[in-house]
Amino acid sequence: MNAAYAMPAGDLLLDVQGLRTSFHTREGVVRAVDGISLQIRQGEILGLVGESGSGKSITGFSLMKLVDEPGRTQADRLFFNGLDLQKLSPEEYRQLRGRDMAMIFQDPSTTLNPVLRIDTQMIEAVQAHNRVSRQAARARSLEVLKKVGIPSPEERLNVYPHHLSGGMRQRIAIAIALLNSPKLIIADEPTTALDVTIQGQILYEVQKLCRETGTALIWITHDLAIVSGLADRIAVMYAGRIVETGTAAQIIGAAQHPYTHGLISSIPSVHTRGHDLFQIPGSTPSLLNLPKGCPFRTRCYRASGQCEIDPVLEEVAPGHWASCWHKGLQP
Amino acid sequence: MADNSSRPLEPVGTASTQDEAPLLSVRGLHRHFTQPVDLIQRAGNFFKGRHKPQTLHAVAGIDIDVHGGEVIGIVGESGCGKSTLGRMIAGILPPTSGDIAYKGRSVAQLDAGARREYQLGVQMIFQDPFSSLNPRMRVVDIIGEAAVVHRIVSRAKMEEYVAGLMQKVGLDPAYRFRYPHQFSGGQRQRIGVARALALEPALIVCDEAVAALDVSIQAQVLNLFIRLRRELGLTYFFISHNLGVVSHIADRVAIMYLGRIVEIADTDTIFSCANHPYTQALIKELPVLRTDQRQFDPIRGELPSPIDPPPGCPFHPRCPHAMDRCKIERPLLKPVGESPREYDLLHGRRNVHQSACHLNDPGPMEKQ
Amino acid sequence: RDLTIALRSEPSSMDPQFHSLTPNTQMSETLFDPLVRTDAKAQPVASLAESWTVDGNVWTFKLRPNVKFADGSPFTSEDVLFTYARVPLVPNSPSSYSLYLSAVEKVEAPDPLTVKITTKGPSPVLLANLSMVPIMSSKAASGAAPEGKTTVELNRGDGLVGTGPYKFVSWKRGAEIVFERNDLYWGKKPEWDRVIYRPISNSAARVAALLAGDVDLIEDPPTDDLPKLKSDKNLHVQETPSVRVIYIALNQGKELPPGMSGTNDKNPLADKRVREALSLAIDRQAIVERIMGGSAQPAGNLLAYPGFGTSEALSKVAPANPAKAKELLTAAGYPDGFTVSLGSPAGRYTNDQRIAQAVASMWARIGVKANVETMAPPVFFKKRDSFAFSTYLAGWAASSGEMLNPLTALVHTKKPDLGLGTTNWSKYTNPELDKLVIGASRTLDDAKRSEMLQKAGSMVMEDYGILPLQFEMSVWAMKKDIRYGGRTDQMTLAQDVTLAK
Amino acid sequence: MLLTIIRRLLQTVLVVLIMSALVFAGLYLVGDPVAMLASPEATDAQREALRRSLGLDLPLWHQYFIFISKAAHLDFGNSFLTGEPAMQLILERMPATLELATLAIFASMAIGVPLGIYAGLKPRSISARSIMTGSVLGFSLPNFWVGLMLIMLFAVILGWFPAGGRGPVRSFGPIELSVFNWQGLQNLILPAATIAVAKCALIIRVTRAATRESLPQDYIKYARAKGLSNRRVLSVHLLKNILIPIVTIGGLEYGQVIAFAVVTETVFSWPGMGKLLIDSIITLDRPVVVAYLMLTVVFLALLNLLVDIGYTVLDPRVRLGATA
Amino acid sequence: MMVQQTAAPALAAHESLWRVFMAQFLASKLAVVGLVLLMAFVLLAIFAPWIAPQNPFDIATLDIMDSKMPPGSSTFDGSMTYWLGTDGQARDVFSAILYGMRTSLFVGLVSVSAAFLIGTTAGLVSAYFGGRIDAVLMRTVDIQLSFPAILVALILLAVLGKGVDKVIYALIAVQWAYFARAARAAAIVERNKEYVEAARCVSLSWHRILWRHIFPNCIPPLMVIATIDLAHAIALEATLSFLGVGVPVTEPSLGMLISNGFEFLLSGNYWISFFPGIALALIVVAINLVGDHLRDILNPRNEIQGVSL
Ligand SMILES: Nc1ncnc2c1ncn2[C@@H]1O[C@H](COP(=O)(O)OP(=O)(O)OP(=O)(O)O)[C@@H](O)[C@H]1O
Ligand SMILES: Nc1ncnc2c1ncn2[C@@H]1O[C@H](COP(=O)(O)OP(=O)(O)OP(=O)(O)O)[C@@H](O)[C@H]1O
Ligand SMILES: [Mg+2]
Ligand SMILES: [Mg+2]
Repeated sequence: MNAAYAMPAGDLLLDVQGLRTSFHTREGVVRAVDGISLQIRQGEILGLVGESGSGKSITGFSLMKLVDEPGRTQADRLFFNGLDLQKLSPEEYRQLRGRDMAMIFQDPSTTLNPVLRIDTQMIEAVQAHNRVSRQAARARSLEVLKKVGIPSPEERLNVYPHHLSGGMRQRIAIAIALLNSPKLIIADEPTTALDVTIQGQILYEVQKLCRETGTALIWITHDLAIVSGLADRIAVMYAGRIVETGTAAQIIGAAQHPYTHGLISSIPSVHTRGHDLFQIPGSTPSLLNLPKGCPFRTRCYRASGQCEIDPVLEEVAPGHWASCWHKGLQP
Repeated sequence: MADNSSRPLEPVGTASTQDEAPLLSVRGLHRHFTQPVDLIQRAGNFFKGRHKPQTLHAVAGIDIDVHGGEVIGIVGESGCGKSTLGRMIAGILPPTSGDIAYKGRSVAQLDAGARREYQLGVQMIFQDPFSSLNPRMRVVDIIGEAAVVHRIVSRAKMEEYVAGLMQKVGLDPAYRFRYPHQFSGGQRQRIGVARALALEPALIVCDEAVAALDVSIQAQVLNLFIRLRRELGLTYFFISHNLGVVSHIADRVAIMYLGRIVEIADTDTIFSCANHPYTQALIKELPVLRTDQRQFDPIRGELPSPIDPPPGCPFHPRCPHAMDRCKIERPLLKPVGESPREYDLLHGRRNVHQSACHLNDPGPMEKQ
Repeated sequence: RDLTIALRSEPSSMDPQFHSLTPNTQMSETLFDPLVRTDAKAQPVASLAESWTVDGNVWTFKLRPNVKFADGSPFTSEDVLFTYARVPLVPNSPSSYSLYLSAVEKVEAPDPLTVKITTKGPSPVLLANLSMVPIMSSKAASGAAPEGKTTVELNRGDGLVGTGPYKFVSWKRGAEIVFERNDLYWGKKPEWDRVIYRPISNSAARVAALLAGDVDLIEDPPTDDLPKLKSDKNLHVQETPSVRVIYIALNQGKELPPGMSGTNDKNPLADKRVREALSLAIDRQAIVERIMGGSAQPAGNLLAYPGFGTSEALSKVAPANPAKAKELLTAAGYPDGFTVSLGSPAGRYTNDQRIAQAVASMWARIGVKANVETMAPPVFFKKRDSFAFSTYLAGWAASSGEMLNPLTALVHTKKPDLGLGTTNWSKYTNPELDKLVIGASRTLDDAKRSEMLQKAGSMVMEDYGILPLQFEMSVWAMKKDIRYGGRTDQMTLAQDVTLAK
Repeated sequence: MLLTIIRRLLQTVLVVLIMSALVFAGLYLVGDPVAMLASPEATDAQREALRRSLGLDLPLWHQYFIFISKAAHLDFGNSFLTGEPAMQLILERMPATLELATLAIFASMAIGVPLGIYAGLKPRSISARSIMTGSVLGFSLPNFWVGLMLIMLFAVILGWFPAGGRGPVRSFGPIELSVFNWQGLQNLILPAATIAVAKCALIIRVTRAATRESLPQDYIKYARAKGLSNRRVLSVHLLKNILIPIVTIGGLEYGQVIAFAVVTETVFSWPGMGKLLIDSIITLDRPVVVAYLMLTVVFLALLNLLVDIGYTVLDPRVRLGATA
Repeated sequence: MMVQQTAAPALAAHESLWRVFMAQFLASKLAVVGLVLLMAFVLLAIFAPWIAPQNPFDIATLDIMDSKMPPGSSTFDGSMTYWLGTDGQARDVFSAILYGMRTSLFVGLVSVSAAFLIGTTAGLVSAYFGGRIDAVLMRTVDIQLSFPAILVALILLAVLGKGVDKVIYALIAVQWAYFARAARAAAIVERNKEYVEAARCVSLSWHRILWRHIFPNCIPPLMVIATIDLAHAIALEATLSFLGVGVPVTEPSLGMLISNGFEFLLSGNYWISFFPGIALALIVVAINLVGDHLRDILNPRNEIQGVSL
């Protein structure tokens, strides 16, 4: 069970076990996150990969306690930096957000408040956690802006978000995340809305910063290719569960779960030219009526009767876990 | 020759002959967007000459030939004019200047019948599977409306016709009375494909047709495109910012930068020996699966504003090899590399590798 | 103590010679005095002229001595000359005062206390007319413009100096007009230190203001509220018969009037029997009781008895008799009735629309279907003046208080160039009546004139040339410690408002 | 910016020209001012004289032409009824309307915005639902009815406020205002409340809609993710965004109230411009009606411009004149 | 070849937009109450001649002696009871309310539908073509909006004469501009969506695109405006009546009944305006309840979630 594969606690920054977030809607209960477990050490980069709707963002929001109204979160164990997050008061949680645990959202054009200047949005983030003067907060903002490689940061502070390009805005968002030197940054698909060259720039900055500051990072994406070069470890999500997790090399090189196989081989490239792409049939199931047992079983090329029983995560190699009755390398 | 065997996608029915004219040929195509200057602003100019019309050169002179049965990939950063080009080709947007010729005849001078043939013959598939389908129409109407309007089928036969199309794109015809919101993204994109196919087009412009889809669904749709091409002998004008997708599907790739094509060549050529520094950078940035950690080393700078493009080579502010000349003189698209390859000679195609970069010119040193 | 009066409508100007209209006149009658004024019963009484004599066309007025204007300057015949000379000079006057001086040939001032007026012919209504033209101060009202002080200047109080019981303080348009006591007044000291007029045109709001205690006296409360106001112990209601008659005019022209149908292209209204039937069908008493809240009198004439020139015979109104009316209709050849239009202004006269509807429903009983067309007053008058109705309801105030006035305006054959039949929009014409009316207007002998007018009056009534409905009562409601006697001309004169004993 | 203003002014001039022509033609069709003004006993000659002296004997287009050429010199003619310059009559009454409208709009903002935000934050709560249902009533009951009911209740039955009229004023140069003394304010309260009831309902709805629109936006969630307190998120991030529609609607409604407070002013005998307008329409006092509407058009245009400028202040994304 | 597809399982087969819409609509009890109330009023209005004990429009049946009777009194001859009393014209208030509702609803519905039609056409055309056409149409709208409704009504009623139809013209003239603005705003948003481009791409004619593609998508915001405007039109008609330029006095609307009745309020004859007032308030609230809920469910945000709401 969960505890069985728990890594030795100790230098664990984040220790999540059995995290569940569900939405009670009129049609029924949507289990957006259905008992996932994550462990992150300091300075580690975790790639969280999965299809749209698999619950990646909700995982991030659950950790930040930012899940919207009908949503409810609970966990067997939710420790961050030695704190039991489930015991925190709302005010303590607010203190935590943005200070120890920061988040970067997907679309930089909607996350920055369009009617507030950049400096306002940065200064308030500093002042929300530190009793400092505006000047000091501003100075801090300037410093961080420089760190994320923004040219002429002084000018950028005085403009509104719409004056900036998408890449620039995302860098501002990264800077805001870094303002209070958090221990963990949750980046929810921060480059999906950006161009390849700009994405490259952002990845470069993030990689550099994580190395320099030792900040841990959860990088949420649906593109395995991105995290393969960035993350230390990768977790693959499907329908609210983690179906496979391991080091980047293990996942990319020796994926065990059929879903991971599908993800890997459906990526088009110049090498797949001239061949049909491998495709996972069907589409993402609705979380309202998942098939019994393994949720992937209706799309799985290895599915059998056994799959109607819930599979459990099993360690296939040190640090490499997969939850499938028919796990194995792709033929 | 062994090389050729790995090209199972060669269209079956449309083996091109030596002297066949391109299906579509674009010459000197421009598209400007102007904020018009009204009377009062002009009066204002009289005193203070400030209000020049702000002209945005979305497409600034493009020549390209599309041959029957091939897939041309257009790649470039956001805002470089890919969609504008695609829309002009599809006849939705009139060009500011330049000429589009369909089956050898200039579109501007077509008579009504031929114009209709062109308009129906070139169809488009859009990026956003959500906003490109009218949320208040049933699938059967979305797909069949135009075919009925253009008398391709009678109203009575429409359902049958639509059912056939749905089958063709892998949708269950039983769903034809549903509304778009009842479909998933991938299914919607198939509806879009069926809508385009309904008019029996020869050329389909795919504007970021898979960009909004998940990897697994993207694979399904890409496979569908390839299958349809094979079955129907379609020609694709495939626009994407994702070099990976383009490399998978396209025969030829054109790289656009700020409204111009900076490099065009066979897909293999582009990936094996990219000539333009921008192309090289793009290929380097391309995220690929790897088992090791990667050192990111991006090109600096951002795409300049098309309203106020840099003089000379538009890429020079970001180019690691920029020279003085690049700041003044805009390089022209010229053939590069060795003589046309065997394959091209065989097929009489003029799709030689071309690139617009001063580095290809014999430098002053060499000249001496 | 101050007196606050809620006016039904605001005066259009303070210039006593700009616009001849009741709201204006009641202001100028408070600020100024005419040579002769009319009392509450519309009889001429001495004002600035102590006495007068008439000799054919020449009238000699003896002016009251020691009268001072509010600014302290003495009143002399000079001021009378100035005043009368100014009348025709006032530009753009919407309703000119020259009407009242039209009979005057010349005005002379033999000495400071005598004024001699020569008329163009015998003018029995001269005194009544002169009462409408109050005397201004030649000193204060002289100015650069041809007319002296302009209307605009007077509106601001500049040159607005009279001999009246009150003097002008301020006027905020739409809000209030303030007068204060004129200590130099020659007559009886008025009761109030200051008089504040507040125009409140919505009648319900006027009542509300009185009930809320904001004002002391209101003009013209809605008739429906009268029972409640009368029973309110804190209030006092004054009802006074007025010189206004509400009537129905019937288009008696040869050709078919608009809005009429079912008559074989003839105009049944040209038939006296039909007119009589229509009159008999109307239950005037019911209208007075149920619509006018009792504050009106059924009318059988154009002016209430005992006004000058009214006959006692016509003071009783024949009761409604639908049966007889039906017979008359049948006799006239309309057993099944016919259809007419009944025009009425909306909100010009008290309860005008409702009366029109009531009349229509009464006519319906005898088979005459009347389509009631009510409309905003300007629209109504425009249509009426183009003969767009087959019948219409309107009102007339005999401002001079005698029969000659309504007879001249309403039933004399239309000769607008002579000022005769100006409001006769019914195409009624009776040469004999015309002769009588003209004769009366030239007769100075009161007895003889009265007789002629009575005869003329009876003539119209017997002709059913016009159907008078009721005489309005002028109504005032006030706090219980205040009394106002009321006036037939419907004016509210602050100087006549007193504290209750 | 300057160009935009000039362009707007030119457009306004055009609108004014068209509109005054329409009013000329319209009032001409309604009736004959002379028939309204002249004493019923007046002779034809007197009527003719009056007609001539008012310039009504000329063909309509000629009258219009004269009017326009005079208006170009800011002479808008004299009122038929009072002989006073029409524009002056209107301007005299403007302060009364302005203070009524301003108080009403401010009151409705002060009440409507918090209620609207509340209803938007807790859309399903009982109190939010009652707020919304209440606003339905305020929003769609005829204004005159509300006014009369307020009079009935507060003036007649309870006697707390005067039933109408303006009450004492305090002069500030040529401008007289009644807000600054207690009695004057008492007079102002009921009419302002009548207007505010309707406008408040509107503001509540706009605010609620904007709040509901803004709340699920990423920037709100992001603000929370930064660790900002709830108060700051609502009072800065949310409020600044919802202010944009509120100010737009508020500004436009303010214009409407000022321009056409006819009904309220009639019910409360409030000596403002609206009452003047209705009186002038009834008496066919064309110069006043035309001058009034010209003033209104210019005023509304200016207000629109101000709202647009306010827009650029509130929403930096909007550039003035970006959309011609 | 893979052709088999699984539809998103959450979707029941053949669920039409209309059914979804109805399901959503019925989900709100308040809105259902509003709708039921509204339907009841409409039915009462339609069948007024059969329900009402008296035809208050028929002047011949009115006897002035029966005016201002309190609720529950009977006619002079005892043949009929005035359950809600009579007004100053001796009309049975209950009958007058039924007939007045007929007039008010008729005026409201017809004027709003016509204004909807005219305004929407103008707005759509304006948005689709832009440029000159847009400028001209929108300036016309501006002019229209800077005219007070009362002036428009007065002029129109003067030119055309009085009558229910004339009031309707006046209301149309006043209201179309709002629809034009709203339709234009909505259509501009829609015009820039890809499905319009797609329709152009398959060479459909502009009027087809405008009416078959853009218009249906502009309906939700317009519907909301229409419901609000319906309440507004009824109120506006009442106001016009109050100012004396409304419907003919012989065919009173609810608004006219109220404003006539106010003259009697102070004198204690409350029923003359109270009951019509209640009826008007109920109608208006019912319309708004329906409209409010429409606004909620027609909100495009819910649209995306489709059935899942
Ligand atoms: N407020 C909500 N009410 C009900 N269901 C919700 C709500 N928010 C999210 N969900 C559901 O939770 C599931 C997970 O959503 P989530 O946003 O985490 O997906 P994701 O993996 O981030 O996808 P994407 O790649 O599209 O961002 C989805 O199926 C979604 O429908
Ligand atoms: N209708 C328009 N009016 C004004 N400018 C336009 C218009 N359409 C496009 N543009 C501008 O033209 C340029 C090219 O736009 P285009 O949509 O062709 O880019 P793209 O390469 O398709 O970008 P993306 O990858 O974001 O779709 C952009 O700068 C865009 O802002
Ligand atoms: Mg997500
Ligand atoms: Mg594009």
